[in-house]
Amino acid sequence: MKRQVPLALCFLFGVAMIYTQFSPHQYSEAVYNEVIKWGLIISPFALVLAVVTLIQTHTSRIRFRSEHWQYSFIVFIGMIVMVAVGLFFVPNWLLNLLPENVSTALADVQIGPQNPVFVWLYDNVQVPMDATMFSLLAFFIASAAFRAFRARAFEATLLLITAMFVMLGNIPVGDLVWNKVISWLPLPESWVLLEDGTSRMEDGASWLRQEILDVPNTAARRGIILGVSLGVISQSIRIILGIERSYLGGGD
Amino acid sequence: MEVFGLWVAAALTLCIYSFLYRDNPFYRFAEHLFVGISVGYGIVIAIHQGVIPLAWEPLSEAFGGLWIEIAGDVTPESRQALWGLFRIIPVCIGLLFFARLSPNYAWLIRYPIAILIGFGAGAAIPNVLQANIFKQTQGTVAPFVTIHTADPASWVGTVGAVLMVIGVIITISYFLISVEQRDSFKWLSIIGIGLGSWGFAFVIADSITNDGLTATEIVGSILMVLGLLGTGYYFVSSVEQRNTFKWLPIAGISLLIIGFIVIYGNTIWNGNLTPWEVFSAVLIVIGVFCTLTYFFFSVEHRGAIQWTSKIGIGFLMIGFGAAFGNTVMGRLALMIHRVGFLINDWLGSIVALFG
Amino acid sequence: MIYNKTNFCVLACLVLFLCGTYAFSQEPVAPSNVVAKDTPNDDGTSITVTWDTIPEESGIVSYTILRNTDAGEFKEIADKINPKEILDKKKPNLSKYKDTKIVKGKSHAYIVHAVYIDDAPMDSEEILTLIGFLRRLLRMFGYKSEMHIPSEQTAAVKATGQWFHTGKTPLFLAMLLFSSAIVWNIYHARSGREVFIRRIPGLEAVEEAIGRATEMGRSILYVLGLGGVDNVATIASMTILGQVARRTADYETSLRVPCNDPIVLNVVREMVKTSYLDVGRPDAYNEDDIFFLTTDQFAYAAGVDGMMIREKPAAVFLQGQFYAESLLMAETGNSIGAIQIAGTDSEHQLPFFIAACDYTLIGEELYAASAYLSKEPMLLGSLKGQDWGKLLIFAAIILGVSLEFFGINWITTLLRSVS
Amino acid sequence: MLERFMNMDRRIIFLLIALVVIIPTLIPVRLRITVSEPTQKLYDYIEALPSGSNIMLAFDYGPSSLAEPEPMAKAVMQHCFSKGINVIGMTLFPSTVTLADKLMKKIADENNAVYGEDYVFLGYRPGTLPVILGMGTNIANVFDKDYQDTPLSDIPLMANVKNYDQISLLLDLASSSTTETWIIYANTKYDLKIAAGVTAVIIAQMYPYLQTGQLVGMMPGYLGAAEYEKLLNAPGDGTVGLNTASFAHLLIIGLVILGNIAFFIQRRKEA
Repeated sequence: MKRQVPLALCFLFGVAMIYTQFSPHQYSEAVYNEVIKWGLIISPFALVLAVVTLIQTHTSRIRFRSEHWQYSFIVFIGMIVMVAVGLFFVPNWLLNLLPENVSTALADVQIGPQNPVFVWLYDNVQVPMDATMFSLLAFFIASAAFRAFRARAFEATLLLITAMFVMLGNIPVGDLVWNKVISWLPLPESWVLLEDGTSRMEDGASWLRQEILDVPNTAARRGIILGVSLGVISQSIRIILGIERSYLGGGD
Repeated sequence: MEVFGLWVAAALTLCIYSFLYRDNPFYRFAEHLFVGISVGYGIVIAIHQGVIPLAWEPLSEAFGGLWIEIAGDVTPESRQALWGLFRIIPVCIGLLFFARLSPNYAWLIRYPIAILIGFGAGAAIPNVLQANIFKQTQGTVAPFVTIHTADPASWVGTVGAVLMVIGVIITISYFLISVEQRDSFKWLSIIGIGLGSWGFAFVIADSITNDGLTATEIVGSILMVLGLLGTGYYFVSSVEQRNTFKWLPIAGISLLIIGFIVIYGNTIWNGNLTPWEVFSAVLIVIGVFCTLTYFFFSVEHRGAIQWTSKIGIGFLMIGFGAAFGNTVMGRLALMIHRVGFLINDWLGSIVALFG
Repeated sequence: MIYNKTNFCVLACLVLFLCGTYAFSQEPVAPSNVVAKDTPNDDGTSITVTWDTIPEESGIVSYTILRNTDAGEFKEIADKINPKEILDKKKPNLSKYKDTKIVKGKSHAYIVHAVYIDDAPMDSEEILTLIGFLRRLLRMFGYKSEMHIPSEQTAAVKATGQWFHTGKTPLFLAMLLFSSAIVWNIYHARSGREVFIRRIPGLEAVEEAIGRATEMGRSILYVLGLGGVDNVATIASMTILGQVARRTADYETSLRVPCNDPIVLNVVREMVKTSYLDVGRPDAYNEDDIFFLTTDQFAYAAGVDGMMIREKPAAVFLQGQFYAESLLMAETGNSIGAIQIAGTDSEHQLPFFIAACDYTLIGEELYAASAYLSKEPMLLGSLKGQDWGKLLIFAAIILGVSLEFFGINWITTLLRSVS
Repeated sequence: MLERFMNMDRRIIFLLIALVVIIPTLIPVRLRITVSEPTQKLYDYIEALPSGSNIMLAFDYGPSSLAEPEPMAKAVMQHCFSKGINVIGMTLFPSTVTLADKLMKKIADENNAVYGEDYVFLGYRPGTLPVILGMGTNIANVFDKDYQDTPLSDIPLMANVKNYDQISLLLDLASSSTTETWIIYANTKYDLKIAAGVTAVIIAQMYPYLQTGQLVGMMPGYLGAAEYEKLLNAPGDGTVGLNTASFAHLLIIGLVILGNIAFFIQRRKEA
């Protein structure tokens, strides 16, 4: 019961998912859609685990007065307010009991994610913090570049030079500088100009950036993707066949 | 409310930016508030977009249908709704997550976990195989499809191609045999390489004779076959022998390339692709080959493999550099937007208030 | 004679009939070889009708399709079909129409109409004739005559669903082949034969990192990334964590693991506990050290960053699947001077780890590292199987490219048919 | 000295980055912008549309990456309103609905456009594929009502718009791979013309589609927005953003070069 049944369930659902992708028949399509819905129904419940463990972690912090335990209250406040607002609704029997003008006003308040208070919290608390956390990356990427981009070894130099060229190609200044330099250089006209009179060498910075992205970058990514995908498939096979069981955790 | 919201958002933005200086109570406040709010948001969305439409609504309809059935007024709709009763099963399985709360029955949560994992693994296999392996391999070969302008192969070419495919497969299967056993299977590699080279020769002969044989083509094809045989011989010779023949693979590969250029240089130069496009396509093939060699784990990286994987690292570094440089713009954009919010929207509103 | 629109129309119709044969300078053709078939490899909801493409030069404008149900009356189901849009991609001399609005369980027969319009140029002599003049007049008013040439009626067919998509046979075979390679290798590795794995730079640093944390009396922070428990990187990371935990249990170094996914949290607790049990130190295991932070990406990064600054761990492991938050954590870890060992298969985040961490396991190296450290036959065997897969990819690329130079495109056709 | 420069406190770099971003935001500086081909193509396409045509804007980005798509939306909508082209907005992202609605209203007010006549916002419906495919046959099947719950049949603008046939262009403002989905399903199947306005991180993915003509045009990140603004002769957020970003780029490049010079000098000293 503790090990065999989960392994069997895993096998069953895995094989069902594989088979239905090879079979266009309407019954297997129906099975496929139903399996997907099952997945969608089960996964939100996993949040139960999340919430329970979060509450446990923070109550124990408060109880043992660990460092900065006061902040745990803020976690609870944020969570409770958000849930209370988002799940707020007035049951019909209560609506019927209330005076008419109150009940119509209440019924007009949209429930769930459209609730104005919920939207306000989302717009003015969650989104700004999310966007600000994301934007911290601009600072970090600069300091990481300064520290890490030193021509210590051959590989580091390649990394550094490519990054510089791509950055120059991304801003208009890159092409401006390039075109200026080309116009200064004493190059023969037949090199610079095409037959129709346009410049062959214009906007070299953005051209170079594009070539780097298109050729060596594609090759390297492809190498990584191929290797990683083989790993993904082989692990999925191990999981379905019940060879890989680490997800069950230890114990019997 | 609008102005108040602006102030709240600005204050929280500044709280988080204060982390750049160092950890402080303002950042800690924002951090914990963020954790709480985001969990709360997750709960609300999961209930409203997952549980209610997928489980609650079909189930309540199904029970409604059941009620009608019991009352005896069967309609096609009520029959249809009864199917919703099946949703009880996933809901029950989902509820097993609550077993975590009891120390004795905590193992029950393995059921839903096993289902979710089997589901994910099953979905991954065909899709990853198709989208990542086949598509990426095809993408590497695809540019070469347009390179050829000559007529399709005759039977000579076809036989040659078959021999080449068989030869390559046999040679590869030789490499699958573990090192200790390789000596007794040496004949396999010789057959493989032999077949491959013969096939190669056939194919060249076919594609050349399509429009009559010229002297350069004969020279080129002899060079190519010699090069192939030389390189092949090096790889099947034993490790001790290899040291004396160190020059062989280099010479072999250069012969291959020279021969190739002698025959096809003209076609490629005047063909469907510009020389630059051919160069790019070849570079991608080399890059993929070398990078993938770097990810070869069951072979020691020595000799030729070491060099190949070194080039692979070079490609990886260029790729990483390009990704890094490209991301700078994206991240700066996020920051410029936040700074714009603080300066234009928030400070702007203060200025407007006083001015 | 009253000159109104009705009369004009009547006249126009008359003229049209009269000049029917004159109107079409090229001979209009009826669609030939019309065949209706159940669409292969579908769920039984469509029928495909094919016929020989009528060349553009014949002046064809569009097709109209008629259908009957269970030998009933023919009704129009589609009109004004542009002939260019329904050419078969592989064989342009075949036109193809897919009827997706069939009645389930009933049989259908089809008739295809080729539609022509009279707009052929007229020479000067023709204009002088009465009919030519009238046609000219009609055209000036925008009236164009349409002519439908029907095909023969097709045999009646019923649509059925297929249980196996034949177009996916190569994919299916490739899947079977690769699966058996993996299983065969795992079986071999389990039978006790040594499997060689090349040295992975960065893994030596694991010991060093743990040693340093012990000396300094500080903790080790292990971040598993954002992946769920079915993610390969996460599973590899958990395996590595199991090995790290054995060593921290030995040295009595505290190991802190903030989790992002509640299921991962649960599994990791079990795994670490087992590791501590295995080395005989169950007393040193503290369940609260492995805890849940939040599922939100940046809230999680904010939490981990805060922990790094406050607790100042001596070593930071960032192993698993990462998104944009990777750099937030790696840079903060760098700023507190911790030894950082990163590893991920998310290729977008690798540049940042390489820039900010001391050692980085690139892509598949992460999986190999878990096999290397744990020496588990299952992982070693499947790593070997993956290498076989790589050899096959090599073969496909080399053969595909070299055969393509000679104009033989089997490999490319095969690859394209699957992708 | 060298040593101190090379290991300088990261907070100095943070401060420099902040300054380089804040100063150009306060005092806009304008660099010359050359218009790249993909943006020019998009502009030309819209410029050639007759008055009264309809274009569709898909706001397919998450709230945390709105920095780049918003100026693009602004520039394109301004162009459309000035030419009398109607704009139909929608999104495939549930979290972007309120943002997109607000944004459209704001831009429309600036350009004196009237809701229901010059523009509408349809909102969000779950499921990416069913939405894209469903609108191909009939938009009202997917969006029976607009975001303000007005039935589509009551909106004057929508009276002449049944499906993709009446839509001259779909501009996908994207921060992930939604553009590819639009191309694969709406362009291939319904022949809907598609253009993209994407964030910097995914520009590289779009080039293959431009080459094949599956994309009519593209605005690459801030650069694209700035270029479009230049074509309209109405510098806005994109121009400011691009200029600001240029300074920050130059700062980073400069820092890296200085860091390397210091590194080489130090290594020579040690040797």
